Amino acid sequence: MIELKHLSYSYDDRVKILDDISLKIGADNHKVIGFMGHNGAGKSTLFLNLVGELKPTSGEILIDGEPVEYSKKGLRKLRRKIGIVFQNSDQQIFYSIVKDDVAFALHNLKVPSEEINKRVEKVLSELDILSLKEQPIQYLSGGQKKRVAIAGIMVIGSEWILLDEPTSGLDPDGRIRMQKLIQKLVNNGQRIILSSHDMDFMYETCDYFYLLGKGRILKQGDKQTVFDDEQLLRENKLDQPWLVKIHQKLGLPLYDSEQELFAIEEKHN
Amino acid sequence: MIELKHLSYSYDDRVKILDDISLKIGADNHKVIGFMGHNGAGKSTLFLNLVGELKPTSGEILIDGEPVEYSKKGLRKLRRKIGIVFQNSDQQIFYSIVKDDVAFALHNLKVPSEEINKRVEKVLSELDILSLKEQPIQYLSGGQKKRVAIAGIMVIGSEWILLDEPTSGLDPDGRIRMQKLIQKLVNNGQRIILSSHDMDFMYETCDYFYLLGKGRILKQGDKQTVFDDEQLLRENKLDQPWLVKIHQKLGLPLYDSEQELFAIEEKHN
Amino acid sequence: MLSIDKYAYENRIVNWSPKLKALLWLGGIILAFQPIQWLKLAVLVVVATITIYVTKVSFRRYLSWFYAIIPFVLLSVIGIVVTVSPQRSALIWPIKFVSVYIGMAKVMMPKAGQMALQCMTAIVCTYWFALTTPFIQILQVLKAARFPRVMIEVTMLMYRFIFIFVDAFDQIHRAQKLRFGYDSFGLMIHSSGILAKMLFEQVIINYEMMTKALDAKLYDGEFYI
Amino acid sequence: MMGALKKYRKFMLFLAIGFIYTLAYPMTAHAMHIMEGMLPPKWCIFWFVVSAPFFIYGLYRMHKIVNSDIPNAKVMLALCGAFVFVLSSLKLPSVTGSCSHPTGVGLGTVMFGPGVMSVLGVIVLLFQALLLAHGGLTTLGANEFSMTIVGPIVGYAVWKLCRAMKVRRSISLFLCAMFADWSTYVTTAFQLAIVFPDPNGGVGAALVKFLGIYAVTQIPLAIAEGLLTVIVYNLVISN
Repeated sequence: MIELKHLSYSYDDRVKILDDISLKIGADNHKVIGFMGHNGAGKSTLFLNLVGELKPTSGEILIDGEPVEYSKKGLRKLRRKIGIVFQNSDQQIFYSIVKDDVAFALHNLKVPSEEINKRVEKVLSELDILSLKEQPIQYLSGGQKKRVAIAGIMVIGSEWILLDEPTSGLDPDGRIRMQKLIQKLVNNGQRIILSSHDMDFMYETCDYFYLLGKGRILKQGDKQTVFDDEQLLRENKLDQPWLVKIHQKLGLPLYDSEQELFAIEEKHN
Repeated sequence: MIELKHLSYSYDDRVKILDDISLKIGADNHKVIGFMGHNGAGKSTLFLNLVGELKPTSGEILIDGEPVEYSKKGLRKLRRKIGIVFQNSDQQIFYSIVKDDVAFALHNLKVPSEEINKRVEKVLSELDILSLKEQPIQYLSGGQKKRVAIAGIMVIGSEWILLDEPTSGLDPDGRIRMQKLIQKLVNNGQRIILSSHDMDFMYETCDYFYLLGKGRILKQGDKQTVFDDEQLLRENKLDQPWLVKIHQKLGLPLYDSEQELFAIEEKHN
Repeated sequence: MLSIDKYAYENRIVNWSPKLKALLWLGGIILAFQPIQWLKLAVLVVVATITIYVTKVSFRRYLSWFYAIIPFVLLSVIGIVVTVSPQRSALIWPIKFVSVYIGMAKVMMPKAGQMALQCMTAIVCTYWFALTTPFIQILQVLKAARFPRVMIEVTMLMYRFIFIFVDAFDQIHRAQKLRFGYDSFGLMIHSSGILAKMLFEQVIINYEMMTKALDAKLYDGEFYI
Repeated sequence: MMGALKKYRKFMLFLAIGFIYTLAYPMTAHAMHIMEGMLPPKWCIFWFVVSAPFFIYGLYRMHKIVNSDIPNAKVMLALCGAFVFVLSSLKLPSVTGSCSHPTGVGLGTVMFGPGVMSVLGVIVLLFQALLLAHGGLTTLGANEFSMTIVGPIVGYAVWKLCRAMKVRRSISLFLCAMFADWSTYVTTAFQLAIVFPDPNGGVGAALVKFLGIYAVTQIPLAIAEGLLTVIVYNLVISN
C-alpha cells in the first residue's frame, strides 16, 4: 500500500502544486487506481513524487508502512516497488532492438542472462509483441513503441506500475488492447495507477478514482461516487463518461462497461 | 474543391501507401470532412500529398479544377489555398511570443507590417486567444498551444485547413472547445479536413467521412452511411461512436450529437 | 533521410556474421587498392550487382546514392589533371593565358582515371557493407575490434537518438516550409537558425526526461552491450 | 521547458556557449569529406596514425567526464552527438549546384573539454559514412584530422584571440566560424595535394589548385554559416 501523509510539493516555494495531500492508495484491494484532473492539475508532479524523482517539500510517503528513504539505496528499493511509464515512449527507450531495451532494467539488476532471456520473452508475449523481439525500434508504430516502453518497466516485476496517459496517440483498437493489457497485468498480481484524459477509458478500466484539482484531492471513491457529480467534473474541465450520462439522463441502469450494457440490454430485447 | 485522380504514393517503390485513390473533397457543400483509419492506414501520407509536401507517385491532384504544379511557384499557390496543422504543436511553434509566431507566414510572404498586425489580431480574436497575444508560449496549456498553431496557419487565409489529430493531448474541456472552434471556423466560411482517432469527436464534428484502409478508400458518406457497418470499422481497428451504438443496440433514435440526444430525451421524460 | 539503414535490416544476408561481412568489406577494399585496373572494374561491377540483388533495391534508388558524391569525385579529378604548363603539347584542351597554357596534363590523365576507378570501386564496396549490415551489428564489430567500452556505449546511444532528432528535424522543417519559411535565401538562413535552436532545445528536453526514465529502469552507470 | 531552463541555469549557460561553438565550427561535412578510396593505403594509415593520439586523449577525457559528477554524462554526450549529426544534414545551397552541409562539432568541446570532440567526431564520421553514404571508412583518419582536430583548434584560437582583443561578440563568432571552416578546407586541400602533386608545379601548385576548387564552394558557405551562427546565437540569448 502507498500512503501519502500531508504531502505538499512546490517547485519554487510560492505556488504549491500539491497541497497537503493525504491518502492511501491501494487500500481495500483496489487494483487499478485512476487519477483524474485537467492539464496542470498536478497529476504528473504527484507521479514524480511517488517514484522519488521529486522529493516532497513537506509531508511523507510510506510504502507498505515504511517511509521512503531518499538515499541512493532507498530510491532503488522504491523503484523496484513502483515502476513508471511516461507518456513519450521515445524518451524511455535506449536500445535500438526491442529485446535489448526490454532487458535493460534486468541487466541493471544483475539478473543472470538465461533468466533475462526467459523473462523478456515472457513479458513480450504477455504484451503480444513477441514477434517484434528482434525489430529495430525506429521502424515501429507509436502503439508498438508504447508497448515496448511498458515492457521495459513490466519486466522489473514491480508491485506497482504507474501509467501516464497510456492511450494517447492510440487508435480505438490500440485503446481496447491497452484496456485488456491492464486487465492482464492485474491478473498477474500487479497493481496499476494511471492517469488519462479519456474519461470513458478511465471509467471502464479503473476500480477506484481520485479527482485532483488545485493540488488537492477534491473527491475520491468508486465509479458511482466520483462520476456522479457532473458539476464538479465540469469545473475541473473534465466530463462524465457516456455510460454515466445515459444513466443519469436517460434513466438507464448504470453499467460498468459497454460490454455489460449491451450484453444485458440485448437479453432484454 | 479538391479532386484526387488515381492518386498513388509509395515511399520505397515497394509498398503502396496510397493505392489508386480517386475522390472529390468538398463536393455537395461539405464543410468539415473527416478522414478515418487506423495508425498506418495512410492518413498522414494523404495529407502530405494534399499540401504538396509529397508528390504523388502516380495520378494527380486538382484544386478547383486545376492540376497542382510542383514548381516553387505552384507549391506556393497551393499552400495559400490549403494549410495544415500538425499533431505536435511544439514542433510548429517557432517563436517564444504568440503574436510573433502567428505572424511568421505573413513575414515570409512580405506582407507589410500594419497589415500583418491587423491580420494577426483578427485571427487571434477569431480563435478567442486575443488575450494571449503577448504571452510567452511556454506557459500556455496544450489547448492554447494548439490554437496558436492553428492561428499560424489560419492567418495565411487559406480556403482549406487540414487538422491532424486536433484533440490529441487535450483534456475533455479542451476537446469541447476544439469542437466549438471548428464550428465557428466553418461559420466564418473556412473549410476543414480533419483526421482523428476519437470517433465520438469525429462523429459530432464532421459532415462527411472517408474511411481509409490499406491505402484505399473503403467507404465514404455521411454519418449514417459510414458508421453503420460495425464489422468494417472493427476490421479497420476503429470503433463506432457511442451515439451510434446506443442507436443500433438499444434501439434509440440516431442523434447527431450528445446535446441533441439529451435535449430531446429530456423533453420526453 | 536514413533510407540506407532500413535496407540494412531487410536484406537477404542480414543474418550473416557481421565479422564475416567486415572481412569481406576489407577484401573488397584491398581489391580496389591493388594495381590491376581490369580487376578493379570487375570488382565494381560484381559488387554492385550483388548489392542490388541482396538488398532488393531498385537500380534507380541505388544510383541515387551516388548523385551526391559524384560531383566531389569529379571535382577532385579536375584538381588532379588541370595544370599550368609552358608547353602546349603536354596538355589536352590548352588555353593560352599570358605566356603559359592552362589545360589538362596528359601525364596525369591515366592517374586521374585510375583514381576515379579506385574511388568508385571502394565506394561500391562500402555501400555493400553499409546496406547489408545493420548498425547494431557494426557495434559488435567495434566490440570485437576491442574499441573502448565507453565509446561503444555512446555510439550505441547516439544511433538510437539520431532517429529521435531526425523525426523532430523533419517535423519542424516541414512546418516551416509550409509557412513559406524557405522561400528565399534570407528566409532560409533565418529559418535554419530557428530550426537549429529548436533542435538544441530538444537536447535538453530529452536529457531531462531520459534522466527520469533511466532512474525508473534502475540504471547504474553502465549500458551493457 | 522554461522550468528546465531555470533549474539548469548554469548548465544551460554552459550549453548555450557550447552551442555557439557548435555553429562556430561549421565543418562543412560533405564538401570537405575526402571520399572513400581516394587516398592510397599508406596515406590512409598515415592519417589514422596522426589522428590516433588525439583520439586516445579524447577517450581519456571521455572517461574522466563519465566518472565526474555530471549525471548520466553518457546520455548527454550521445544526445549532443546526435544533435551534431542531424545538424550536419541541414542543407545550405552552394555554388556548385549541389548542397553543402554545415556541421558543428564544437558543442562537446566546450561542455566536455576539447579532447572529447575527437572521439565524438569519429563517431559522427562513422555514421555519415554508413548511414548517409558520405565520406568513407578508409579516409576516416584523414577526415578526422581536418575536421575534428585542425578545425576546432583554429576556431577556438580565433575565438579566444577575438575575445582577448575585445572584438564584438557577434563579429568574433562570425570570424571564428569562418576560420574554423577555412582551416578545415586548407587541411583537406593539403591532404590531397601531397598525394596528387602537380606534374609541373609539384605539391605547392597542387595545393593552390585544390584550395581554388574548394574555395568556390567554401567562401559563400562560410559566410552563410557565419550568418547562421549569429542568428542562432541571438535566438538562444533572447530566450
